[in-house]
Formats: sequence, C-alpha cells, structure tokens
Amino acid sequence: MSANAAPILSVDHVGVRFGGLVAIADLHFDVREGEILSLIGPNGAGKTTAFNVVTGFLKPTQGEVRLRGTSLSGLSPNRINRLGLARTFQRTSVFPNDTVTDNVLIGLHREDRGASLLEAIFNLPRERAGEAARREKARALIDWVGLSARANERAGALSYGEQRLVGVALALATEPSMLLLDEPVSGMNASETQNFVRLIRSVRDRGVTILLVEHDMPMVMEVSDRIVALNHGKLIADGTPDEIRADPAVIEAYLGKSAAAREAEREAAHA
Amino acid sequence: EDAIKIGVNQPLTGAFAASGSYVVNGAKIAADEINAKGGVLGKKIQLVVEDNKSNPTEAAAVAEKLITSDKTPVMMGAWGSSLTLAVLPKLEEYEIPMLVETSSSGKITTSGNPFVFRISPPSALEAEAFAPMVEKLGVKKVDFLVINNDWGRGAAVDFGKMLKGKGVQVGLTETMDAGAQDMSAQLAKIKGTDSDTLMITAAVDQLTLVFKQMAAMGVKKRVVTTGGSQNPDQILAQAGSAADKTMHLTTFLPWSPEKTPDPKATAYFLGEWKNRGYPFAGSTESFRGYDGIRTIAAAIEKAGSTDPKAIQKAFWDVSFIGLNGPIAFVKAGPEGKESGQSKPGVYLIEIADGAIGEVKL
Amino acid sequence: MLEIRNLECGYGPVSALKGVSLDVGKGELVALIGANGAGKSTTLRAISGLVKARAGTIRFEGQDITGVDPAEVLAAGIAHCPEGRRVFPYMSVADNLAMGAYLRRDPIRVREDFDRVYSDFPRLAERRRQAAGTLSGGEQQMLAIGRALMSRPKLVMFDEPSLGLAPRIVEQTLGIISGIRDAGATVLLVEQNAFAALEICDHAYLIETGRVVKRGTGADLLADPNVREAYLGG
Amino acid sequence: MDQFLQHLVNAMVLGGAYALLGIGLTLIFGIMNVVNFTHGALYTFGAYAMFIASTALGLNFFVALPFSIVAGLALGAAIELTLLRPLRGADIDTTMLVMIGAGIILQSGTLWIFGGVAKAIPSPFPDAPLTLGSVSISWLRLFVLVAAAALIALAYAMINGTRLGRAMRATFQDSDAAALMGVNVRFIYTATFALGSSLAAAAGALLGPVYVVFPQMGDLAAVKAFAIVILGGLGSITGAALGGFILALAEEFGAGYVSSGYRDAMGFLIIIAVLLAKPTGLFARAERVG
Amino acid sequence: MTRYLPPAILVVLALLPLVLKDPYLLNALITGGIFTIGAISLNLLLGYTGQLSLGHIAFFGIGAYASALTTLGFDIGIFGDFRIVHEGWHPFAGFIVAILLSGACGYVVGRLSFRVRGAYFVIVTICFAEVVRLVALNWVELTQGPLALTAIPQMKIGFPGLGEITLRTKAQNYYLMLAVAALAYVVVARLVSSRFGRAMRGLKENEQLAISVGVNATRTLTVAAAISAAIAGAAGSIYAHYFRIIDPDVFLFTYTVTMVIMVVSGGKGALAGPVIGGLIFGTLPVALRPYMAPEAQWIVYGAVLIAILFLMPRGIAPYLDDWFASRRRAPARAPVAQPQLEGQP
Ligand SMILES: Nc1ncnc2c1ncn2[C@@H]1O[C@H](COP(=O)(O)OP(=O)(O)OP(=O)(O)O)[C@@H](O)[C@H]1O
Ligand SMILES: Nc1ncnc2c1ncn2[C@@H]1O[C@H](COP(=O)(O)OP(=O)(O)OP(=O)(O)O)[C@@H](O)[C@H]1O
Ligand SMILES: CC(C)C[C@H](N)C(=O)O
Ligand SMILES: [Mg+2]
Ligand SMILES: [Mg+2]
Repeated sequence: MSANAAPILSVDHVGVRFGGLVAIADLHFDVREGEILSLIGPNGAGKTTAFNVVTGFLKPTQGEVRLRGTSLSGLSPNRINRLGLARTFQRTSVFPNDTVTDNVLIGLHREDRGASLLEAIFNLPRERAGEAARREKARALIDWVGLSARANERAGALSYGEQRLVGVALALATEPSMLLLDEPVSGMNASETQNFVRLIRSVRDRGVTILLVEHDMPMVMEVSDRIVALNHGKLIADGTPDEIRADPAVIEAYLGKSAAAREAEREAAHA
Repeated sequence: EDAIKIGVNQPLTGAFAASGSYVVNGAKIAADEINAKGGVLGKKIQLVVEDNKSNPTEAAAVAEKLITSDKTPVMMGAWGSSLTLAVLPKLEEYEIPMLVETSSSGKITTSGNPFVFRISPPSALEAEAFAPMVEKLGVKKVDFLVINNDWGRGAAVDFGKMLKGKGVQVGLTETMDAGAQDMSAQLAKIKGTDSDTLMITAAVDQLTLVFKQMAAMGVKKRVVTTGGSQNPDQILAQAGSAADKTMHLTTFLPWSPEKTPDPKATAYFLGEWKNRGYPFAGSTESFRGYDGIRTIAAAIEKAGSTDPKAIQKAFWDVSFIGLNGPIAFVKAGPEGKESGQSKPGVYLIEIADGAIGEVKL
Repeated sequence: MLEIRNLECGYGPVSALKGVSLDVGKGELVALIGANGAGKSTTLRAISGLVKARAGTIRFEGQDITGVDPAEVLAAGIAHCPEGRRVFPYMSVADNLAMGAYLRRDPIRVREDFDRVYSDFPRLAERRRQAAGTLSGGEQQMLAIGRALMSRPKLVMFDEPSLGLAPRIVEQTLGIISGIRDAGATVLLVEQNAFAALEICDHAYLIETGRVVKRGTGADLLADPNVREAYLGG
Repeated sequence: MDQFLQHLVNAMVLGGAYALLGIGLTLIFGIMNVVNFTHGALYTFGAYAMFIASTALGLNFFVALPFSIVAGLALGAAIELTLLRPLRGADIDTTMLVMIGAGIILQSGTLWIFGGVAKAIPSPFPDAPLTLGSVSISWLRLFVLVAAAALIALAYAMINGTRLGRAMRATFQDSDAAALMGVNVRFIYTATFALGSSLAAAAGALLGPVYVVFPQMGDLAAVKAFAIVILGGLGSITGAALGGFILALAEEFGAGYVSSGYRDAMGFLIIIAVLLAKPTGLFARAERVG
Repeated sequence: MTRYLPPAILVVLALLPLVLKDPYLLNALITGGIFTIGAISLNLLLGYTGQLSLGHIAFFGIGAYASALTTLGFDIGIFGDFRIVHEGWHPFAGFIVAILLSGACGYVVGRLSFRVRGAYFVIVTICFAEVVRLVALNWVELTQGPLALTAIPQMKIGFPGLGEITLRTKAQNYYLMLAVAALAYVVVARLVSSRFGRAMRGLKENEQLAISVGVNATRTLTVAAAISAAIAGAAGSIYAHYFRIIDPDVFLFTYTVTMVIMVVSGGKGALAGPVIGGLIFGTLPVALRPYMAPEAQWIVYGAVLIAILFLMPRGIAPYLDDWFASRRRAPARAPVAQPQLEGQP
C-alpha cells in the first residue's frame, strides 16, 4: 500500500486505433503493488479499451504492457490470466445457464493438482482429489462474496447486483495478483455500493492489487489510493483523490462544475 | 401367399429416383405379363419392391430385408454401381443370387462374386461393340467428358484403351461430379482442343445440360455418348436444337421396334408402357427392369424350384431373346467364383432434325 | 395522464409485481426508486407492453392500454428508453436514431430532432456512421436516450438513464430530462441514483419487492430517514 | 488466351447464378439468424412454379417469372407462420432442425407430385449464343446475369435504404428494442422470411430454364448458397454477391487449369482459406470486447 | 434422471439379440447404432462446446477408409519413383489406426477452424468434408475412387487366453457396436463432467468471460474436436468392417444430417440425447418401411422430426428430465425464463 512500492503493472506508451479513430493515444502509467488505483475519464475516453489491452483482448497499435517487468505483448487473454491478471466486464458477465457454484468452478478449472486429461476422463484418484479441493475452494469463495444462499441457483436468474458479485468471485477464483474491475457498481444503489466497497477493500487486504474503472465518484473517491484521469485516450491527471477532485482539467472534462460542487456538499454532509 | 417372391432393390427417392422408378415400372409389366400367362412353376410371381434411397448403406439394408424378412430367393438391383457394390457382400453372406439390370462398373462382375448375373453392359463391352464403327465415323482424336464415378471413369479407361488400340489419339479426360449442373469450365477447356470427337458418359439429365452448355459456348465437335442411360427422347425434348447431330451408343431401340431382336416383345412392352400412361422416354430405362424380371423368371423356371442355389445355377442356362438381344450369361471374373455377364446388343443412334434414327455406316 | 391500478406481472413462476398502483399527471416528472430486483423495470416493461399484465389495468389519457402491443403503446405516445441500453449493435448511430423515429411521418421535424439530439450529445454527432455496438458503454447510453427522444413522445419512460455515464454527462442528462418536462412532456424516471432522481422529480414512488411502499414529493422522500438509510447510503 | 477469356466469361455468368442463390439466404440466415435448410427446397419450388406457369398454365416467360416469385413469397410466409412463429425464442439448432424437417417434406412432396424425371423450362431466347470473337455466351444466361444484378441491387436498396429494411435489421438485432421503436415485430419476421424465400424462388425460376428442374436440384444449390453467404460475411448483401463471384472464379479456373475432378474442391478450399485469413467473412460486422 | 436411461437401455439392448432373431432388424440396429456412435461424438461438440460441425461425417469416413486401407494394404506412388507400399494388417490394428488418424485430423481441423466460430465454423467443416470426399473420389490409386474398396475383412478381436474371433455373425457385430457405443458414451460422460467439460461449457455460454478466467479456448475446443473425431473414426471403422465395402459415398451429407437429427431431437448437451435420438431416428425408417410409399415415408420422417421439436423444443432428454423433476417435487418448478440480458453486440 505504500506509495513508492514497485509497479506491478506498467502501461508503457500504449496506443490503440480503430480505423481512423484514436481510442488511446500514448497512454502511460504504473500500478503499484497492493494499491487501489482508479482510472476515470469521460465516456469514450478509452478506459475499457485500456482494460482490453492490458488483459490481452486487444493488441495495441503501439507500446506495451508489462506485468512485474514481463512484457505481455502477444500473449492471449488466458495466458495473461494465468500470469495473475483477472478482470470483470463492463456488461454483466456470468455463465447464465450454470449454477453459481459451477460458475466459480469454471474459474477454478486450472486448479488441477497435475491431473491429466486421461485421468479426468477415467476419474482417477488424482482427478478426484483435485475435484474435491476445487469444490471446497468454490464454496469458500462464494461464502466470502456473500452468495452462499444462492450457490445452487442459475446465475442468470440472479439480480443484476448479485451477478456482479458472481463475476468478482469468478475472477478471484483464478487467484490473481491483480484485479481489474470495469464499472462494478453501476446499477447498484448507494447501500449496495457500500457493501461492494467493503468487499473490494477485503480483496485488497488479501494482497490483490486493484485497478478500478467507475463513474460513481463518491465511491471512487472513497475507495481509491490514487486516481489517474484520462481524456481522449490521453492521461490528463494523476494523483490522490483530493488532488483529482480539485484538478481543473478533470473538472472541466469529466466531473462538471455542479457535480464537483455537489460532491463537496455530500462529503460535508457525511462528515 | 403361395407366390414366388422376387426382391427389387431400386432407388425410388433421392438422386436416382426417376430412373429407379422406371426400372420398377418395367419390372411390373414383366411380372404382370408372366402372371397373366400362368406364372412360373404354376405359381404367380410377386415383386417385393424396396427403396434404397439412392444410398449405399440403405441398399445393403434393403438387400438384408429382402433376403431375411421377405425371404426372396432371388433379387434384382440396385441400379447404380455404388448401390450394387454395397449389396454384393450380402449376396455372399446369404448365398442369394441377384440380377443386375443397370450398373456398369467392371468391378461388379470381376470381384469374384458368383451370385451376380448382369444383363447391362460394362463399358468394356460397349467399347468392344463400338470398335468397328470408329473408322467408319472417321474419328481421329477423342476427348472424354465423364461423370466422376466408376461408371464414367471406367468408360473413359475402357474406351480409351480400345481407341488407342485402333490408333486413335486420346486427348483430355475431364470429369464432372454426379450432381454438377454447370460444366462450362470443362467445356471451355474442351472447346480449345484439336480433337474431332467428344465422348460423353453421363445420365440423361447431365447430358441435357452438357448439350445446352456446349451450344451456348459454341463447342462444335462430333459427340458420342455412352453408358446406355441417355434417353434420347428426353434429350430431344429438353435440349432441343442443342442436341442436334449428337450420337448415342444405346442398348435398346424403342424408336424402331421392328429393328429390335424381338420385335413382337418390344411392341408388346412399348404398348403396355403406353397403356399404363408412362412417358415414352422412360422406356430406355425401364426395359432393363422388364428384361431383368423375365430373365429371373426364366431362371426359376429352369431351376424348377425356388431354392436360391438352384436358381443361381439355372441362371447359367438361361437363354432367350431379350429386348436388346440375346440374354445368356458367360463367365466373368476369377476362376471358380465367376459372375455371369450377358452381352446385349449395342446400337449407335443419332438425333438429327428432331428425329432419332440409327446411324447408317 | 397515466393511471396504473393493481398491476401484477411475472416471469414464469416468478411474481415480480404484486399489485402496483401509481399515477402520473400530465407534465409531471415522476421518479420510481427501489432496490435491485424491486420491480421498477418490470413496471416500465408492463406499461410499454413488453411483459403482459396478469392483473390490473393501465390507462393512458383515459384509454385502456393494458395488454396492448409495444408498437401501439408507442403510437399512443409513450416512449420507453430501456434498461441496459439495447442499441442495435450492427446499425450505425444515425440508423439507430432513425429507428427512434420509425413511426413518424413528418420528415422535416424528424430532421430537427436529429439535430437536437446531435447538439445535446455532440459525441453522437462525431460518430454518426460508427456501428452502435462498438461505442463505449456511456456512448451507447447517450444513444439510447437520444433514440427514445426521437419519437416525440407525450410520455417518456427512462430506465436508469444515468447508468455508465460520466458525472458531467449525468448532470447534463438529468438537465435534459427536466428540460423535457419543462417543455410540456411527461416523464417517468427509474433511477438507482436516487439522490439525483429525487432532486429533480415532482413526486416519487418507492417500490419494494413488487409493491409501492411509499409515495411523496421528492423532497419528502429525500428527507425520510428510512429512505436515506436504504437508498441514499445513509 | 481464348480459353482464358471463355473461362472468365463463364465465371461471370456462373457468378451471377451463385450471387442470386446467396442473396435470398443472406436475408434469412445472415439477418434472421435462421439456419434455413429449406433454402434449397424453396429454390426448387421456384423452378417448379416456373415450370408449371410456363407449361401447364401457358404463361409467357416474363409473366411466369414474377408469378413464381410471388408463389415463393407465399410459401415463405406460410412456412414462417406455421413453423417458425411457434418456435420464436427457441434455440437456433432447434429451428434449424425444424427447417431440415420442412426441407425433407417439401422435397419428398415434390418428388411425389412431379416424379423424379427432370423437366425443362422453355426459354424465349435464341438458342444460338452471342459470339464475340472466340468467346460465346448464351442469351438466356446473359439475361440471368442482368436479372441477378437487378435483384441484388433491389435487395440492397431495400435492406439498406428503406424504412422497412431498417426495421428488419433492427428486429433481428434486438426484437424487444425494435418493438419499443414501434416496429410490428411479428410482421417483420414473416415479411423477412417471405422476402428471402421469394428471392430463393426467383433464383430457381431464373436458373430453372438454364439448367433442368428436378426434385433434388436444391441440395447442391443450398450448400453453395451457405458457402457464399458465409464467405461474404453474415448479413451482407454486397458480401453475398461478391462471394458468389469469388466461388465461381475459383471453380471455373480450378477446373480449367488444375483438375476438373477437384472443381468443387477449389471452391471449398478458397472458402477455407478466406475464412482462415479473415475469420468473419469478407464483409465483417464490427464487434467489440468488454 | 435421464442419466439412468442409457444404462437401462444398454441392458435392454444387450439382451436383445437373445430374443430378436431377425437378422434384418439386427442389421438395422447395427447400422442405427453405428450412426448413434457418430451422434454421441457430435454431441460432444454441438452440445457441450456449442459448435456445430456439419462436416462430421468426414471423420467417420476417414476412420472407415483408414481402417479399410490399413487392413487391405495399398501401394501408392508419391512422387517420381517413390512409392509407399503397405501390406495389410490385422483388422483390429485398422480400428486403432482409424481412431488415431481421425483424432489427429480432428485435432488439425479443430486447430485451424476454431479460429472461427458459429456459422463460420459450420461452413469450414462442411468445406473440409467436401474436400475430403473429393480426395477420396479422385485419389484413385489409394482409395480406388468410385470403384470402392471391396472385400474389406471382417473385424477380428483377440481375447487374452481365449484366442481370436472373427466377427462374422450379426450378433457379434452387434455386440461390437454396442461395446464401442457404451465406451464412447462413458468417455463423453466423463469428459463433460470433468473440469475440461466445465471449460467447454464456459466457452459455450460466454466465451469472452471464459477466456478471461484463463480457459484456453483453442486448446479446449481442439481437444474436444480431436476426441469427438476419434470416436467418429471408431464408428467409421466398424462401418467399414461390417459393410465390407466403402466408396466415397460414405461422405454423403445426409449422414451428417442424420447425426444432427439424432443429437438435437434427443437433446443436445444431454448425455442421453443422442442415444434417445439415435434409437428413434435409427429405427423410424425401418418401422415406416412396410406401411407406405417411399416418398410418404420421408414425409412422415420429416413430420415426426418437426412434431418432436414442437412438443419438446430442447429435445427429448431435457424434456424427460423436467418431467421427472416435476413429478418428484410438486408443485412443478418450470424452468426460469432467461432474464433480460443486456443487448449484446
Ligand atoms: N471496436 C471498436 N471499433 C470502433 N471504435 C471503437 C471500438 N471499441 C471502442 N471504440 C471507440 O473507442 C473509444 C474508447 O472506447 P472505450 O470503450 O475504451 O471507452 P470508455 O472509456 O470505456 O467509455 P465508457 O466510460 O463510456 O465505458 C470510444 O469512442 C469508442 O467508440
Ligand atoms: N426475464 C426475467 N426472467 C425471470 N425473472 C425476471 C426477469 N426479469 C426480471 N425478473 C425478476 O423480476 C423481479 C423484478 O425485476 P426488475 O428487473 O423489474 O427489477 P428492478 O427493480 O428493475 O431492479 P434493478 O434495479 O436491478 O434493475 C426480480 O426478482 C427479477 O429477478
Ligand atoms: C445408368 C447406368 C448405365 C449406369 C449407372 N449409373 C452406374 O452407376 O453404373
Ligand atoms: Mg467503458
Ligand atoms: Mg431495472
């Protein structure tokens, strides 16, 4: 959590174009080990695109991303996940026809205790041991995000907010060292958001670094150690929540004058 | 109940439905004629017709059914060579003879299956019959356009061999898929060669298309078709002027019944065919069914019993004049396990000015 | 203008609305708030005919529109900007907006409305030809809002319009929504951002598990300690 | 060189036929997302309608043509109303199988009614080809090429330029959202299927006189149509047209210069190659992640 | 619940030859069974990974040819004077070669074609099957082309201590088919309930999400394709040695359609699905044969297909499962309708 920890993730002068459209232009920032860093910016600023580059879903037109110094260039998303980067999606994302438990088990599918395909097919002891361990892990994770009561429901039948929690459990099942969350609390009301903030904090306390994209400013300001702001695919500010809140460029491009004012008012009410 | 059952294994649905149905109709004429005359061995004959769906697996299944469920002591089938070949192992397994009425693959009579008796000519036989006409026609160089199956490819090989033996040059051999409708690429290639004659082996529908497409592309060569499945009337009706001056090697002459080996039988058959409301064009396909059943009946009569073994043996003694010449089996294939092959007449006819006539050489 | 009485709806065995009654007067901006899964979206879907009512009536301008097809509900003057954007992903931004004006036969005024949407959301104007499915989440939300306005409805229903929008755009969007009311149209607004919704609405309904549990002016509900506790984060 | 030119002309003519096969399917398969195994049967139906109209009914060729297209429209509407409407919302494989069932019934019905013998449809064009130097082309096929181009242009304008076309595209991308825009979704489903069917029937009616008409004529046509549509990219009319010409070029030159035995293989290999290089067909729809 | 159906069916089927003496019916069961094995393998792809292979018959045909050629031997020129000469081997070796070669082809095809999905995958597989058919048709030196490979020896199986038997009778072949079908069933069942199966399901339901949690899409799908192809190859091998003749018509598109019908009508993604579908559509043609004209048989076949799907759109096995479930714990719990997901581009 210390401000000068080594970077776990470096986004090094990354650029992305779609045809003639520059979605990200020369984006450059680091994420430090153990921090909660938020990425904010107006709609279409390139935040999701940046996530897609970091997690390997998009190849950047320029620059590279490094995880603990290792370049991620050319790696497929599943390889990158194995290296310890997990993400959630801006749209609700679960395996809708599977139960919550099975959802999480899919995330645990690589937890194999070395059992091979043949062992799996013939259900040999090693595979069985692995399967038991996986189920136990899944149970614990579901418990932890608070969905035990719904463990055997079809994920697609859960409410929006609950599906988001399944998404987080699923991402955490891959035992990431860093978690990327894309607008996790959109569509949640204030009290649900509060619960989610507690969850994010406890994830971080487990040693997982967090990169967050979110438009819910109270939430971002409350939870972030540091914030970077983007506009038109470029970095426009980088600092603590207080610095960002006061940054004229951020207010101009993103927060809007009255929002900033109201934000301050609400902070005051809170205090 | 006391009738003698004869299995008929034909394609009634699927790609070859039209031909298979014609063969069956011809077979029915024969059966009715025979029964009207008192049947065989004092019993009526009864056709058990099954559809092999133009599909080899089904053809084998149909044979299995005919033999084991219907207990037919002898069968006729199965039109296409793929279909017939698929049935062959069943004949050996159950030791039941089968008369092959249409298929032309050489392999049917050369693979050592003593239960097969064929009245249709394999292409080698056709080529042999065509040999004397080559010089008279003044053929110098030949291209082939054949259907891409054993029938077409076999024809190209057998005719090629015969032609080379006569000192005629053989140029391109182009193939077309069984279902193909557009042969223009092959024809463009053929158009560019210096051959004077194009020999085509295909069934009637494809021939129609080939002629139309030749006309559209201005391909001008002497055309001789082989294979006995040309159905010149249908070609004439459907290809029109595009078929003008095409020649066809055929095994039946319904256009001039008086010139057939047994004019009375031909007239009877054609009359019945017409009475039953079938199109004249179908007769070139259906006469095989007619002759096939007559051959089988003759064998049963000769065998004096409905024992498959006896019938198999009796086939060797059958000898009568069919609609396309004498039907009598000679041995073909490996010694000790010979199949029977009859040598039908082969005629060269020509479509000229909307009429069909024998080529005078 | 809109009267709903004892509306009941469900999905298969799930009963989502258990007797909802509410009224929206002409020219009013009415907000519907409540927790996840309370039945807010279902209420809007029932009004526009996407889900069929199992019981109860919906009347619009005195006319019974219960169980009527969505197309006819729209023709009667009710537009619905659905939850989750629902833009046509493979169609361009312009075509999506044109779909919003599908039933209209006044091309000249439609042109004006195109221009109005483009000036409200300049980002959409920049992206007229881009396939809607490739827009960013917030851009899609803007498009969905713009599309709903293209039909010139008498009553617009917005389902969580601020979802995924940047704070400055949220501000602006809420401004647009109040603007619609000020221009004389009627608005039914569902918002998770209850704080903002209650601030701009004339009055509001609080829905819990398929029932209306409270109604009042925005200010009343904002002041209600239970509401503050449950929906405004204390 | 002469041969090359003739091949080229052939490929153009064949490409027109293929494009025609493709556009009806793009509507139903590419836009509606119904794996339409009745496409071949509808093509056959169009050809038989043309046959009946121009022989039994004795209609003029140019009257019989629209007659057949309208017949296809009606049959398509009937199929949609009876088979597809009740299955709305079912899995794509389920509707595919129902279409397979319908295709089997239509084909066997045709065989039952008309028998297996191929029929020829008389054409009003001169038998003698149009000859330019060493290259010949039949008048009928020239007409088909022109008609194909016209139908493609019409279909394109209809899908991309009209209000109805826009409603069609919208409906199959999100039918609930389209309903909220005031689209009569049920009508659009029926109309799209009927329209695609009428184009399939149009292909049959135009190509019937070029080739011959028989119950299984649709089998090969359907396989090629699927290949063409996918080669072009789902839902793209321009793609389907282009796909048709590419397939024709591959087949024509494959047969001409490689081996006629591998004529069809050339076409299929080209498709495999194109898809491996550009996995979403030539005219891909834009997609995004996240 | 339908999980218990296949073992029950297996027992019944195993006892069948004891009472059923009609070789024709036995033949129909063997043929239907062989295609059911193909359907079981297709279900692995279609039902569990969601990828429809409309060229599945290619692997079946490759298995048939591989097995036949391994057993018969061949002599082919590769280039110039270089020839490959192979003396015939034991038929069981042919069976093994068929499985391995088909599996390898499945692997390669999967590797290449899983770069595309959905409709594009469908067409790549169709194209592949057509190309293979054309090779079988035109490479006459190896395959005899349309002349067909004939006189393929019957399958022989050695039992330790019992010596070797040649499968001559219907019943013997029937048991071979049944054994392979049971084995294929078990392999698929185990695979899909293992973590590999879970990864497959994940890919089917939400590919992006599955990849993001570390599922290697290409590898998972390729493994599924290889196993599926290997099973189809085994079915092809049985076919070749049972019919004793094969020609390029084994690649008929109709056969793939038959398998698809078996899988989807029975219920794709349900283990019992292809078994139930196979029993119905394997025996329906036989059952219809005596009663009506051939064209009418097809019409009824198509109508039965449509009727099944109208009554049970997800197929028979899932329908039976729901039915059993609703009987066990009343009040009925109908399947929950899909919640409105966001409109996915
Ligand atoms: N596949 C694509 N094709 C074309 N343009 C794209 C594509 N993906 C993204 N864009 C454009 O790139 C820009 C950045 O998009 P991105 O999704 O990264 O925005 P974002 O910052 O996540 O916005 P939001 O806050 O609205 O989610 C947007 O203007 C978007 O329209
Ligand atoms: N398609 C569906 N199938 C089954 N149940 C559904 C469906 N859509 C909604 N539900 C259920 O109906 C109830 C009401 O849902 P609704 O979407 O109306 O809630 P909401 O108030 O809009 O919630 P949110 O704030 O999360 O959007 C919930 O219990 C939900 O799970
Ligand atoms: C029509 C017949 C003369 C030949 C048949 N087509 C065959 O395959 O052998
Ligand atoms: Mg985003
Ligand atoms: Mg909602």
